[in-house]
Amino acid sequence: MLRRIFPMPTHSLVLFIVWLLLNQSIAPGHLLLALIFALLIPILVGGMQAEQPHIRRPIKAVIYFLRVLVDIIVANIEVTVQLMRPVKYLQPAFVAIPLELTGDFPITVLASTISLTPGTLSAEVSEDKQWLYVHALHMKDETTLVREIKKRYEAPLLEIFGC
Amino acid sequence: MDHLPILPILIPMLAAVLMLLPPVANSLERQRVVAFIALLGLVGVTIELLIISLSGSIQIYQLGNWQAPYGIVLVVDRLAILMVLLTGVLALGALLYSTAGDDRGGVFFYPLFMLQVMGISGAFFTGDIFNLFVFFEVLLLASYALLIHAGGKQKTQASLHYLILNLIGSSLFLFALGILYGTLGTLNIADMALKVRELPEAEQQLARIGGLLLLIVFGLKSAMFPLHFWLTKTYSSASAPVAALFAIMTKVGIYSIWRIHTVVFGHHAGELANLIQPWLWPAAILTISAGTLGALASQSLRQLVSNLVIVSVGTMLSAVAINTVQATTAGLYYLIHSTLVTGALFLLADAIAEQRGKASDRFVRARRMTSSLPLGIAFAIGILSMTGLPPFSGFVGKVLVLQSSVGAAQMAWVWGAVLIASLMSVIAASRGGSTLFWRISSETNEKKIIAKPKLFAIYFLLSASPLLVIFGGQVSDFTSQAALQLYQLGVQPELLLPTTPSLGSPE
Amino acid sequence: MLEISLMIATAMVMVSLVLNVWRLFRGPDKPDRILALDTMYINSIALILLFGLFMGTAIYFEAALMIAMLGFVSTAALCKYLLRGDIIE
Amino acid sequence: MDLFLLLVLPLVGIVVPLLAKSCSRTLCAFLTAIAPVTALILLLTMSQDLLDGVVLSSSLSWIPAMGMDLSVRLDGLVFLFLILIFGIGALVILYARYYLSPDDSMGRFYCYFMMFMSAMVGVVASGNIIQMWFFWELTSISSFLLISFWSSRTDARKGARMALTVTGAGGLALLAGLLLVGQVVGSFDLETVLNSGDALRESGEYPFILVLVLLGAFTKSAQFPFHFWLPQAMAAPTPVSAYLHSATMVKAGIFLMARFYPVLSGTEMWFLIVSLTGLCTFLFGAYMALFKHDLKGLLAYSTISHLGLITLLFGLDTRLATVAAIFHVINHATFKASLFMAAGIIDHESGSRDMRQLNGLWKYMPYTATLAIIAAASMAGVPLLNGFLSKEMFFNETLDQGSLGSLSWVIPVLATLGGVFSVAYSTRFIHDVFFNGEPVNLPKTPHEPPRYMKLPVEILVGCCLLVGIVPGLVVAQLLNAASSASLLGPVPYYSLAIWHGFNLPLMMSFVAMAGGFFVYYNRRTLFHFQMQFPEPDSKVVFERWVQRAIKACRFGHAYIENGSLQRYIFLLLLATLAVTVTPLTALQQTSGLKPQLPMDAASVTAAILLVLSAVATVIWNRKRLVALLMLSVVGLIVSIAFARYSAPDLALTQLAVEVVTVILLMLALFFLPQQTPKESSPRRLVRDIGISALVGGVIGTVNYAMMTRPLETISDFFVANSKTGGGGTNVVNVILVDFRGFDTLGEITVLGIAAIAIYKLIVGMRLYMPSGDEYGRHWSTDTYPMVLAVISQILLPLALLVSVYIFLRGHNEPGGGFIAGLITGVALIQQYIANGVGWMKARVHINYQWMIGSGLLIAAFTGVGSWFFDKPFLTSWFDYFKWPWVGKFELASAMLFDLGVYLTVVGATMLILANLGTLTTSERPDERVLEDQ
Amino acid sequence: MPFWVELIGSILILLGGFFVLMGSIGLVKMPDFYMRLHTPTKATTLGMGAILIASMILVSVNQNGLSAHELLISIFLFITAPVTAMMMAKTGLHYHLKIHKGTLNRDLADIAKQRQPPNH
Amino acid sequence: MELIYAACVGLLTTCGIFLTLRGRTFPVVVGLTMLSYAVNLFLFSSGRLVVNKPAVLGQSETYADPLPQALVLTAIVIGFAMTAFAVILAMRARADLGNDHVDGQDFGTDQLADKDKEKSK
Ligand code: NA
Ligand code: NA
Repeated sequence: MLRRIFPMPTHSLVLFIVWLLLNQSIAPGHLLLALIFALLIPILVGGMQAEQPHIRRPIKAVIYFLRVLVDIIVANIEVTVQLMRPVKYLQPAFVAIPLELTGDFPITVLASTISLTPGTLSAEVSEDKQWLYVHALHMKDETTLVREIKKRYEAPLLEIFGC
Repeated sequence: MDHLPILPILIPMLAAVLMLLPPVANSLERQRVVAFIALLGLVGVTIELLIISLSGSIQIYQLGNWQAPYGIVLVVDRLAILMVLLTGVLALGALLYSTAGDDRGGVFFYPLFMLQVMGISGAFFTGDIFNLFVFFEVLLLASYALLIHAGGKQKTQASLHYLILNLIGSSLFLFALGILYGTLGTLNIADMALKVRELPEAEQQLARIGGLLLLIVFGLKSAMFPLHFWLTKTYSSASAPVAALFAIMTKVGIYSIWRIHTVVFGHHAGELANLIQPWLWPAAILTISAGTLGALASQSLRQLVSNLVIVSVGTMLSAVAINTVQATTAGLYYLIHSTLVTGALFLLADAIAEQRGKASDRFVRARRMTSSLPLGIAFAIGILSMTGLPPFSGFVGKVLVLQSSVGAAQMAWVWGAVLIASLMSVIAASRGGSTLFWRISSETNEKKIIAKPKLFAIYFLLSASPLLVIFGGQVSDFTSQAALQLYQLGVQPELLLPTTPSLGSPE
Repeated sequence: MLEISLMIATAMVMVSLVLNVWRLFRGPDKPDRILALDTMYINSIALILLFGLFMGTAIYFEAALMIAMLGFVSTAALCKYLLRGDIIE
Repeated sequence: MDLFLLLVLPLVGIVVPLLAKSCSRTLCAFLTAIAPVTALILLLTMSQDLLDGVVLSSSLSWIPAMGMDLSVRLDGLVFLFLILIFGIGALVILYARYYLSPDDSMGRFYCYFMMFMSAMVGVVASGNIIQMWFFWELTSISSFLLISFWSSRTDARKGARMALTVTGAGGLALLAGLLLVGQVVGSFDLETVLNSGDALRESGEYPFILVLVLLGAFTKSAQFPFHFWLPQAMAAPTPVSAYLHSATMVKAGIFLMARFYPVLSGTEMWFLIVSLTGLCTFLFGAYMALFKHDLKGLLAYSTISHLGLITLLFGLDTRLATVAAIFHVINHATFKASLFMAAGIIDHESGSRDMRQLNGLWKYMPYTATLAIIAAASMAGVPLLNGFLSKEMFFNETLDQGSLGSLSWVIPVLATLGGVFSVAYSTRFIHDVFFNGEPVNLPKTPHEPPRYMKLPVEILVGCCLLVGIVPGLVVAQLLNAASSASLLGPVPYYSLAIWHGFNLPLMMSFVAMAGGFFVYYNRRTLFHFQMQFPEPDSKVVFERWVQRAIKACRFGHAYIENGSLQRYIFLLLLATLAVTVTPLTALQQTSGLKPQLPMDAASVTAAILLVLSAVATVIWNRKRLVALLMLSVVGLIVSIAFARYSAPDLALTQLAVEVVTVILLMLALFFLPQQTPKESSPRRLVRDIGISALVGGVIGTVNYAMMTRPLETISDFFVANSKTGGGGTNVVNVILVDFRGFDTLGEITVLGIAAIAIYKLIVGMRLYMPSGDEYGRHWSTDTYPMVLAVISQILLPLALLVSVYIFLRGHNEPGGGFIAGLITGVALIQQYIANGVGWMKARVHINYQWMIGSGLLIAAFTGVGSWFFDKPFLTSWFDYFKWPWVGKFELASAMLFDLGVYLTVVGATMLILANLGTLTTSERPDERVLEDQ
Repeated sequence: MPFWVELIGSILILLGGFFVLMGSIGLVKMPDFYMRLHTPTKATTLGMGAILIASMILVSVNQNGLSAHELLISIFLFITAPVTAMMMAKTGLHYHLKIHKGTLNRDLADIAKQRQPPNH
Repeated sequence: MELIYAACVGLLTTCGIFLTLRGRTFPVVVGLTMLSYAVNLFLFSSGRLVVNKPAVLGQSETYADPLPQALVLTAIVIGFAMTAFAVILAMRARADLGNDHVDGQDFGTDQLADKDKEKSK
């Protein structure tokens, strides 16, 4: 029943929150409008969404999100330091990371995470979706980097999406 | 509450919108019917307005119930009514012609047709200068689209030139509006006229630039020399009903000069009085000359008619330049005549081209036309009118213009230009016409009689020409009343700023 | 204090924009220019937000949000153009 | 009313032959003739009054603005001309019945003929000079139709065109002259004009008036040097020649001189121009006529000569000369009409008009020959024939003037010389055709024509004889009345007696006779002499000149209008500069009194960036994508500038529009060359930079001058009434949807038109699709990058929510239907970019065309809605409501209007972009053929 | 406004400005496209984050109520920045852009461009 | 600041017009777009430059002139519609005429340049 009303519950929740954020108000009127749009818009755009795996472990997802946030801050400072030094101290590199994740959405999340955390940048996904090509700004050791990424980001994602 | 004034704008718009929606959208037949009903409605409403206007009153319609000069008003005076009525009649003729098959050349013909009519009506009725810009854009964009109707290289190329020139023109329009708002602080034409009179000296030159830029803009629309180059190609490549409807387009420019420059920058504008006249004189004469040159150089009927249009524009601009009630009377009469006859001639050129096979309307030997008699008579009427020879309407307009220029310093120029142009047009037209109708090749013709609606449309528009002579007294009387009213507005713009209660008033 | 830091930050953002434009002009390749433009979009958001803070108004928030949304679409379309020529296919 | 009947009858006659076309030829001719005959009878009923010098007139108001009344005015002069017009007209109708072959359309002929007759009646009977001109031009036009009656013949077409050109030109000059007359006199009424002779002669415009009016008269009457059209007009069927060139068309010019004689004559100028022109024409025509081998050619030149004679008489400017002129009008009309008819009979019955072939016809058609000989003798001025009388008066008048002082003898001598040649060519007409041996290779064996074909000739020749023998009985009264009408006063004493005793004029006649015979006898020597001056065919010469003029026009036209848009734009800019520079230089002080904003580093930097990017766009304009990127920066900075200067709505709109524009430009660029070729010469670049910089300079200066001047505007009203009257706090939005909602209605209409117009453009467009980029690099194979697709899908609902938010807040804060619509559009386009057309097509079932339609409909109906509250179109309504729990909220009709805006914008954006995108796919739009049902 | 709020705000703003500037410096300074790609996308996320948080704090205190809509911009940037970066990287690969000479595994660029698995 | 603003408007006009004088459709369209930026800025400034007084009631004491803003909004939208049509017409011209010259003819060089050359010969 809930599925019928909310074909995309996550979306609906996000929309509800975003509406309140946009209007900076939790007045009853806005709560009502938020509810209406949280209901209506998913129905409108429902057709325009490809089927994606659902988040199985929401708590883990939140933890993952916070970890990435911290990583962004920490690594950003690192990169800023690197930036200030002459370029010759940098060791850029291309790396191929084998993927265990499946599904477009999880891979996208992983790729985005890698890009958001400083020092690495997802460049391409192989056609078979088994490999993620990453460009690193300063790579000390290839295997460490690959392992780090797989452990720190891919593993939790595997859990979150349960695949 | 009397809502008549908004109808000539609303009717074509709603008709067009209906044509975009089912069930009308799906059938050409239904679109034709809707278009006819709409145009008949338009003409009917305008006649009603005309009858009301005979009492001498000017109807002012305050859109959104906002008092002028704050809101947009429609100013329905004799001049505006005359122009809209003319548009309606012309459009009826073009529409009639297009039902014989020209409407099948591409999608959205009728919606665009009606939207162009809407734009034209709006431009004629509005009393607000920015709203005038908006309606200019409506009618221009519709005309760009109609121009490419039925496709073909020539059309594409012509519309490219037409479009780009007009886009630059629109930019100049906005510059001018910026200057005028930036110095006068208002957009209502009547209010502008009042503000111009008390303009401090420091800002007069700015307003002058604004007014002169508007002359360029309107000059471009009306095909004034040296801004007329778009016309020949545009008119001669457009499909017949479109070209016929375009006959009113140049008049929009001339009308706007009357509306803006007579009322705002007219005799009573103090330092800025008659600011365009020094430029308009040579421009008008040169326009006539350029059109004459083009007429003699023409190699096809469409080109010839296009160039005769340029000549007629020059003649009307002379009337504008003379800038008296008498001249405006003459100019208006000439305008009515030239619009309807030009429209008919473009339709006729197409009908002739259709009958002559590969030779089309070019002045070369070709097979005999099957319907040469009715077309020949129509040709004679149309060409005599356009070249200003009796017994059809052209000579009345011409003589009126000549008479009104008596006493002006530039009289000799006007007379020389108009009369020589008339002679040259006669030479060009007699050569063209005798080739079209009399230089017959031995090639056998397909027995293809002209479609009835087409012939009817041609004669419908052409009938205006003798009627304008027969009822010349009444028509010139009306145009003189319209001119009088226009100049009256130049004297007392406050007539257009009624103080009827509105929702609020400025503190 | 806040005002001074806002001014300094604004100056930094303006310098950033100048650098972005430099990269945009310099290239050397089209992707570099797209990158520079994208960065300009983001830096403009910063500029508008700082301006809003400076003026003490939230009225420019939507402008910043719009740049964020539209800048993304624009950059994506430009990349697609370079990759595929045809951006809608 | 009877007077108008004279005008109306021939007009009705135009229709008769068209209706009677299917009747027998005789009946057709008979029915056609009813009108002129009736008119003639009607006229004769008035003869008593007219001969007594009474002026009959009647007028109706027609176009007062132009001074043109419908006015008929009859006096003796008009009476004379009307008799000629109706009388000879009726005879020609009869004659034409036999002349025209069964192949010729009789209905058409008579129709043109009656048209001409009506025009001619109008000219002479007008009581208003504008009306006179009206009919004057009609004679030119109808004669064009008559001359080109055999339209398939080149010479007929060319002759007709030439006649029209020359007489048309004269007509326009006449118009100018008559308008000046009206200007001086203050009325176009003929009566008034005729009574204003002194005023006219004394006015400063007199020289212009005289020259212009005479130009009209001379071109019409084929006076030298405008004579050349007349011989070419002989291509017309002979009845036409008989009518036009004896009694009517060419006499219109004479009529004009006779009519305006009292107001224009009596000056040195008149004498010089008119008499010299007449004299030249008289001599030239007479001389040339002798050498024409074509029978009609001879008659044509003889006509020119006689018209010259009449003109000369008017020019001599004595009252008696005028009487002589009018008398000769009558005589010339009768003998020349009969001669043309005779020539036509000869042509008709022998198949040739060449006098080198025609010989000895006396034997074959003695009766016709007799008639022709009498007429020709009259032309030569043989006594007992009417020609003799007027020629005698002519000689007398040439002797009677002294305006040339001691050189006055020249005129009678030259007149006699002209007489010599008149006799010579008349003799040739008689001798060379009817005698002079046997016919040479005639196509037909000549014989007498049908009985009634001769009748008109008989009548006319009878008139020649009657007038010649008993002038006092037949013509005196008429001549008297006509002369007094022309002179506008008493007619001087003159005698119409045949015998005046041996006097100088008689001597001159005798010399002319003898000389004529002598010249004719020695014609071969003269022909030989004349052969040395081969006369160019005026048709060819004229045509060549016209061709040359046309070629020159084509060249000039092609030179000015060379099809180059760049030139047209250049001229447009030049015109703009021309009108703006003068007032700008007159601007005393560029900066005004308004306090200016202080400069700040950030704004200056932004300005520098703007300048740099704009210049970069220009510099890199040939690398198109790069130019596009630079343009984006310009757009971005412009929107930031809007934000900076207190226009958040503008900033939002500008941003959204810019992104959509860039996408659009990219879509188009795919099909266009990626680079612009380098094709501007350095000179052109300098020119372009120059003019652009000038225009930019003007705009910049004006902008600065404007911004630094204080301004009071109407805007306080909007601020004051936005909340109370429009129900919103965002004044800009309230202006858009309420105060100036009508603009917005127009604006979304424009958007809707753009959408359907673009759809119209792309329907059926076939484009070359490049397989790789400009460097030959193949396109990436990753059509829809996965990450982009996923993220775009996620963002769609968010974007829609934002657009709803922007829409709803618009009335009170920056935003509104337009921006919301663009956000929705962009979000949808993003889906097309990321996921593809096919994917979207399977999932979205929106008809964008209907969306536009309903958007416009909603907006328009919101406006119409106010009618039900008896308020003008687009009057807004709003109110505040309070619901429990939800709280207070506002509802406004402006929101509905804005919804229309929103729908139109979304529909338009999508109709454009989505359809454009589909051009390269299997979902491409195709011409939907709407058929009639 | 309490001093500490102003202080935190100022620091965040300066930090934000600094990161934004660093990103743009990197854009100018880095020797190849891929290295340039790192700097702005990263620095701006953090720089923008700092400014947005500053804005949230300052506006909230100023208007005596939570101002959180700046979060939306952050969320938006966090979602889109990686995607645009990846699209640009793809474009760079497609264009065979010059790779800095010291880069390791340069051959991977070609393979990545063809979206094939690495051959080892 | 007004001086710099006006200078920018003038320069944008110059650049826009220069581009519209080019011989190919694409630069012309780019030029028209740039010209419309200049126009919008110009029209906007007819209400004079005001900092931080957007015409949203309740935000400040006095307000920037809202009317030019509304006009510019309309002008932007209309300009967009026109540009869109121009772009597509340029495409159509390429499709119909086979090249992207504004005169539909591939001259290779400007006619004027050609004529110059002829004269120099
Ligand atoms: Na596509
Ligand atoms: Na002979």
